[in-house]
Amino acid sequence: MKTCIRSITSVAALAAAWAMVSMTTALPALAQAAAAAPKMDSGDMAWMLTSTVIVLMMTIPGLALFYGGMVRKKNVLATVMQSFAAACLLSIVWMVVGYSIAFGDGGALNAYFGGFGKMFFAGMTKDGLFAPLLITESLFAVFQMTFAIITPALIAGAVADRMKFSSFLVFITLWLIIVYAPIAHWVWGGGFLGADGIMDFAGGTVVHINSGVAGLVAALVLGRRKGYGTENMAPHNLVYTVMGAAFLWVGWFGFNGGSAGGANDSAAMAILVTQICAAAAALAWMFAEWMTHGKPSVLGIASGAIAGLVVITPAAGFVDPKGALIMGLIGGIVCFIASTGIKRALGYDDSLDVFGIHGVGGFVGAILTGVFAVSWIGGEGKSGLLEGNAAQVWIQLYGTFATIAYCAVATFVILMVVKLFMGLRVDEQTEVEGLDARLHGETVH
Amino acid sequence: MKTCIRSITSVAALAAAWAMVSMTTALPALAQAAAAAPKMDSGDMAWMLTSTVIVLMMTIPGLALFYGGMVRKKNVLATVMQSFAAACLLSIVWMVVGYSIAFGDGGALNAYFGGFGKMFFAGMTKDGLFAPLLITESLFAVFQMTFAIITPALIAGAVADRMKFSSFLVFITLWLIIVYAPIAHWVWGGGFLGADGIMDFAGGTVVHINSGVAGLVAALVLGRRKGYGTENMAPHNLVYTVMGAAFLWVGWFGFNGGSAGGANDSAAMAILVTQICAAAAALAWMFAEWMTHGKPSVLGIASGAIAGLVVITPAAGFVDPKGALIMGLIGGIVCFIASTGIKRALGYDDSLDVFGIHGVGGFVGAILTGVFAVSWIGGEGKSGLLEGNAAQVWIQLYGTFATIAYCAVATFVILMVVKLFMGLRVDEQTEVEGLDARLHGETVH
Amino acid sequence: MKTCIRSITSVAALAAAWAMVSMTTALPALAQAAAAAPKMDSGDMAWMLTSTVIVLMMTIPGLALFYGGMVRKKNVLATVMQSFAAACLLSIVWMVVGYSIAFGDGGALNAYFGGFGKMFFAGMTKDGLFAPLLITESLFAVFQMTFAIITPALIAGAVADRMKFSSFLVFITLWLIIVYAPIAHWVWGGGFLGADGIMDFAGGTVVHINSGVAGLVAALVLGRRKGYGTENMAPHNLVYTVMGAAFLWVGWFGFNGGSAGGANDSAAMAILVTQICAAAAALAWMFAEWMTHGKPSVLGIASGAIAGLVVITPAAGFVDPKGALIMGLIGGIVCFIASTGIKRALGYDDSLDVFGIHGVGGFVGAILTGVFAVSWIGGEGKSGLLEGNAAQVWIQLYGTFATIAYCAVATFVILMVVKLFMGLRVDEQTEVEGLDARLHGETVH
Amino acid sequence: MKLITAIIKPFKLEEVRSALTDLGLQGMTVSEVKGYGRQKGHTEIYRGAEYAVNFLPKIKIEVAVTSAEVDKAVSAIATAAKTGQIGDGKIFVSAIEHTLRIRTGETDDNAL
Amino acid sequence: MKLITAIIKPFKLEEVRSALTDLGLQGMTVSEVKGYGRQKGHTEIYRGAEYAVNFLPKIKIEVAVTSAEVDKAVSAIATAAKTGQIGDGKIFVSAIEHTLRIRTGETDDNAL
Amino acid sequence: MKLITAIIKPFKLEEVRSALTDLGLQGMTVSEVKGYGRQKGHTEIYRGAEYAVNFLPKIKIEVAVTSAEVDKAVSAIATAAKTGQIGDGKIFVSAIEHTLRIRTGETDDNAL
Ligand SMILES: Nc1ncnc2c1ncn2[C@@H]1O[C@H](COP(=O)(O)OP(=O)(O)O)[C@@H](O)[C@H]1O
Ligand SMILES: Nc1ncnc2c1ncn2[C@@H]1O[C@H](COP(=O)(O)OP(=O)(O)O)[C@@H](O)[C@H]1O
Ligand SMILES: Nc1ncnc2c1ncn2[C@@H]1O[C@H](COP(=O)(O)OP(=O)(O)O)[C@@H](O)[C@H]1O
Repeated sequence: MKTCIRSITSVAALAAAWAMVSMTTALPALAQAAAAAPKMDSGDMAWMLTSTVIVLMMTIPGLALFYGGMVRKKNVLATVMQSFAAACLLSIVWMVVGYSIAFGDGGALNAYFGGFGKMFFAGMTKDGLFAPLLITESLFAVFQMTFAIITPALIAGAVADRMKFSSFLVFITLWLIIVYAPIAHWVWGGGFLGADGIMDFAGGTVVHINSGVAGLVAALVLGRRKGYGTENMAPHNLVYTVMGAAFLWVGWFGFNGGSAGGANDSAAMAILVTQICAAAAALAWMFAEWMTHGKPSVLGIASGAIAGLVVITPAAGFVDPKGALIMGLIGGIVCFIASTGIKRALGYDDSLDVFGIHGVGGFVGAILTGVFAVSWIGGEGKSGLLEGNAAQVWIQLYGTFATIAYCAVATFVILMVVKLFMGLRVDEQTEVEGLDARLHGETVH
Repeated sequence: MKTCIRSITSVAALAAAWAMVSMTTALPALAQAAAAAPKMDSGDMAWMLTSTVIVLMMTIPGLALFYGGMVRKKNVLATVMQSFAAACLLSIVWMVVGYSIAFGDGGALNAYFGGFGKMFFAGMTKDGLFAPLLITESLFAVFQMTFAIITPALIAGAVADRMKFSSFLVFITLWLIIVYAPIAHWVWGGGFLGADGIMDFAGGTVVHINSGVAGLVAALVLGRRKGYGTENMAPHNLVYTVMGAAFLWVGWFGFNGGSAGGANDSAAMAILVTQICAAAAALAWMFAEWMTHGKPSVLGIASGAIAGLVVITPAAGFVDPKGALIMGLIGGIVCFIASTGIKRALGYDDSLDVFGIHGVGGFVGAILTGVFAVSWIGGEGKSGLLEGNAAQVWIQLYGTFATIAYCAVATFVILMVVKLFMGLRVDEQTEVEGLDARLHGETVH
Repeated sequence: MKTCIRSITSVAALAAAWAMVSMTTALPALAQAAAAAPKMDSGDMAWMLTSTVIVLMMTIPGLALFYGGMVRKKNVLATVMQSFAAACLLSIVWMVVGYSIAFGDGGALNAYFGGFGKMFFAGMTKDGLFAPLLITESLFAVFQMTFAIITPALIAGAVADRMKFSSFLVFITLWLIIVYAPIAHWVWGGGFLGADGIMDFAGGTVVHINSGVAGLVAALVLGRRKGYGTENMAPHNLVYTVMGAAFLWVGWFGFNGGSAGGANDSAAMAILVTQICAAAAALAWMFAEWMTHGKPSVLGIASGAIAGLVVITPAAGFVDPKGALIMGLIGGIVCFIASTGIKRALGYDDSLDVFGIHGVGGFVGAILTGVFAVSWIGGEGKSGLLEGNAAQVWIQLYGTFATIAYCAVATFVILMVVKLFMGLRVDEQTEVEGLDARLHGETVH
Repeated sequence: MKLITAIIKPFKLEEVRSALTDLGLQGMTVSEVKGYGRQKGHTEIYRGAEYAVNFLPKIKIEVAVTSAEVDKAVSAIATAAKTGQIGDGKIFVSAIEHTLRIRTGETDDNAL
Repeated sequence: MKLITAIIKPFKLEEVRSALTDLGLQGMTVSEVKGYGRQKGHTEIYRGAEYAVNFLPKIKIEVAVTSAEVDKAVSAIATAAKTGQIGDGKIFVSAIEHTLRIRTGETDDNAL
Repeated sequence: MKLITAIIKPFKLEEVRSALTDLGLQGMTVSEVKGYGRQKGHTEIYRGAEYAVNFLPKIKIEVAVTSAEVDKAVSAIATAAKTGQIGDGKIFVSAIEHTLRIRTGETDDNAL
């Protein structure tokens, strides 16, 4: 309990408050409600229901299309299949054990791990609230489920065109349990990072650094695609990619806005800064590319928008519109450099730039949150470097490095185990002929 | 009036309560509100507005794409046109007479038929509530309109590639008036099935059994496609189908969640079980196919997800997550068998498996609702077989057979009448060359 | 202040009331709330958050797909790029200065112009309401931002296949600042048209007449496409167009429903009439085409639906369902004639019929609002011709002509300036080979 | 050796293929083409602007055969592809001077 | 009989078709091809990776004509397809030994 | 002059193109075709209904060369396109009687 309360008062983001049972000061509006027995708020319910809908829409069809448009035509169905199957499989894994590890009470080990007490949603009642929020636990659990779906699904982009479908399913199952759920617990579920005061409104570390680093590890373990660097691997239909980017964008309003936990002023400000940051990063990437390569590309502006959305994710409840504007411009340019120059220089084949966008963008966002956080947005004590609180930058750095280290090691181990038992990569013939026909027995005609 | 009240106390699902004017016990929260003059609840309004948006999205673009991707390229536009035109035409038919038949007061005949008193939304005021719900009648009417759109639109899948567009328009108009609206009245509008205690939260009988049976009848009446069984009729672009499945899925949260009538705990639990059941059925279908045919197909997993959504539709307000999990697994496998083996064995050409998924899935869901319903979810008295209430299974069976019988006969008669006056099927030349060019004068280039 | 209050009492549409600081009679519900210190309403917040999401979805992916499907394959990426880039760029322009001009206080010039006091959202607090609405100013600003995005983005359809991307970006930036923001101020922001009592619920003049007229001017200034009238310029993929129309349609519920400012009875009635009018216009266009050209086309019904949505936009809070039905039928036929016969007769090349649908539809809608407005919907004093208030038609005419005149002149001047400095049209080679490859270095494979 | 090039209606492909297989001909190459001929196309209408679609979808089959097999092959194709209605298509025969199977290096008749 | 195969720029198709129709030639077969030649392609850049698009879209027209018509047909195509800029394409003429109209069974010159 | 027509596996296109470029051959025309031969296709399954996809995607390359260059070109293609596995494809050589470069009006060998 002590840990919990410490976590709240220090984090004081609603996001971080979710796991808490009661609270006293940091959130006046909610505190008021909590004075009496808190009652479900139908407006908060309405917005969180909607947020759940649109965050699911980020994965299907959003991510499916975003990735599907970028691969070659022979692999498009296999690629959309990965997102769709992830949505199905991870829903069940979340119900069985993921939710428990992330948001359960781990007892003595609670700093690291939520335990198994909430497996199969044990203890959930129909109208029980997820205090201090004014929404039911069932709604909180399904809202968080959509986060647990998209995070592993994002990794697919790094291994596109060459990973076995069966191995992919096993990998994401293990990864959700071993990597995602514990880290979600650390930050949002009452674990040590939340307690130490990391600011991560909607998942800069939990979702984006996490999936980005896992993507990089996976790309390195699997190796480059056959023909990488020599064959034409140009995206076959960027219309799909633009559609996907659009659904990711609009769904992100539920991702960041829903992380406010209700239909409140924090949610509204979160979507305003989300919009500004995404737009700024998209323009930054577009103009950077225009100046360096001579043409503004569709893939570039779409990638930049996603980069901006990643960058604002940890910051959405802590920064103001001007901060968001600057974060977007910085994030767009840094991710552009990471996904083009640096990637080429280093020579790894992160097919659809999961690391360059989510990993790097998540890192930039986490650090800049520590710089640009202002207390009139995030609440008392939620200040960043620009308001004189240099310590926050260190907390952010420490939190991200903890995440990176654990994620990289655990991902590597999981991949090696899967490789040992069933292999990771399709055979050469399949890679040449295309995954659609060989793995799924279907093609686009 | 008496019938009405009996209907409520026995059904006590909000869904079934919609048509009622007042109520006493079954719904404590609402009852409280009803004590004073009930006031519109802005949170409930917000969620029902959103639900309306996303249920419409199920038909356009959801169903349009789901079906459009499955036909051959020469018929894709004709197929998306059917969904789009259904959305337009049925909106008007609903306003003119459908709403009245479904939710009006039929006087002496009210057990079967809502009468013509609410034609053109007669009697609707701007701020009048649809008691006992805390939303306005205008919102209730447009929310229900989206159900009245998708149900007939679903039938199009059974007659894809060969039905005349003009005949299709006439058919769905008559079908909405003669089949859909009365059955909606029976179950939700104060009619005899609701009174007898059938549990149908969001339309297992009204929407899915209904459209599935009608599809089967239509497929039989129209006969098989030319070249069925010999020519390659492979889906031309399953990316569209996956997109369509995704929009159906996310929209279904409005379908099932909105059937709670507001942003309440019932809505939240409904979307949680919806997600679990859809995911479980998708996996069940995928693995069943993988084991029997050697490859997990994109079309398979998408079909399974829809099957799961169908199965949970009647149950969404009555079962808990574990029940939903089991229902999904059963439903996915049964629909897989129905849409593959059984269909082939019987030899009818239900082109896109409306019967195999919606008919069979709706039936399975209706029966299993009677098995898995638990009173801590649905409220007192809403128990199924597993809680010892074997009678509920019989009520469910009786309700579904009433629906099947009436629907099959009425659909057949309507089709025969349309056939007599204008024919049902395109000429052979059109079928060979493609409906797009010949019926609509357009092709995909 | 005086102007403001006059504007409210005479306009008394919530839409027009948005910019106001206090109010007395016209809106009883809100007035009540205003008596005490008004408090944020979570239900209203929830619906306006949702509306923001879905209005953004109208542009990306809605408009991108609607337009992208209608061009030839060689220009599809350039076309979707225009919508996407508009969403990015205009978000920033709105933050920098657009919002201030539209909804700021222009002091002595307030009848015409909102001034620069709210640049970069100056003065916005986290929880400050946008009185008399019960939502925060941050939410109001981002909701309105989505309107400021789609309006200039619509113009792209008139100049498709031939405008330079760089010039397009500069043009829409200037146009937002010089044309859109001031006109929004005139009607909704406390300016003279609102004060004079124009009824424009969600943007018939501000959005549609405005973009339609600008489109016509731009089409005339740029000249026809090379090969216009001789080469085959048939839409390459109407599946995209249907998808785009569907997202425009469902998003329009946020456009019109959100213009009620909250989750209230006005929002509900607005989406009901929106649905009716869109459906009626789609059918009207389809049958008109069927009778005159022998076939009902997919492009036709989709165009008709959009026309109906345009027509109902100014009227959504003022007319009843029957009025909406008639308005839809009239609007569908008029826009059909405008986009086919008249366009061909006059010979201008408004590639995707921005003028024929948005300009003409917006005009028809504005005038018919003055005819069909009924006070039981819009509130006391909000009557149209059919309730004996012939004056309203004149006010509507006067308002639309003020908009048309200013918009046409200002658009022409902006285009000429851009032409002078950087040219407007791509070179011939680019037009022949396609904009995708030459401007953006990408193609659909 | 001869190259037989046949332009046929798309839905006749399966029949032609099995007619050739029945003759023991193991290989062919197929492409999607558009044909212009006596058969008239249809009209597509977009918002009142009409476009004549003069070119109709056809399938082009190319089969290389030994000189001895030519006549049988031509008449097999002709029979299988015939509907008797306008637009059935054409068959052209021309000479091949040299043939090579890439996999094995076999040449001429052996390579077919 | 001869087979004229012309590789042309796509947007010249209509002009070539009407030039041939003016000569009284009723039939032709068209396909979408990609050409590689002196005309250089463009470069596509995707997140910094550049791909040279060496192959440019072209249209291939195949027309079978009687020997008497060859010269007129070739020069009609050449005139209609010419822009004078690099990439205009090529015309090849080769011999056809035998022709058959599938619908009627007519052969050789009668089948064209 | 001769026309070399090669049917190859799609992913061999780049290698074949550069082999020809190395010989100094500047032009070629490429199309996407479907091939039927000894190599068997795969099966696609849709809700339990199986469809045999008999035709496999191939690339057809057409290169017109002078008679002197034929042999070099054929063997360059053969070498570049070879994987040694079934389905590698075929090369056909036939005569061209006349060639014209549309842009300049040059003919025959000069037009290549
Ligand atoms: N002279 C020709 N050269 C090349 N292809 C031709 C020629 N004439 C006809 N074709 C091809 O044959 C197809 C059928 O020809 P058409 O004149 O329409 O009917 P039919 O074969 O019954 O005479 C055409 O669509 C075209 O593809
Ligand atoms: N030797 C050749 N064999 C076959 N096709 C050729 C040959 N040379 C050129 N082509 C075709 O002709 C097109 C135009 O040739 P190119 O050299 O680019 O310009 P030009 O025709 O002006 O000399 C090429 O894109 C290619 O399709
Ligand atoms: N007789 C033929 N005429 C035309 N094309 C042929 C012929 N035989 C084979 N082909 C083409 O060559 C391709 C490869 O032939 P196949 O028999 O599969 O393998 P291989 O070339 O190794 O003998 C086929 O897919 C087909 O496109």
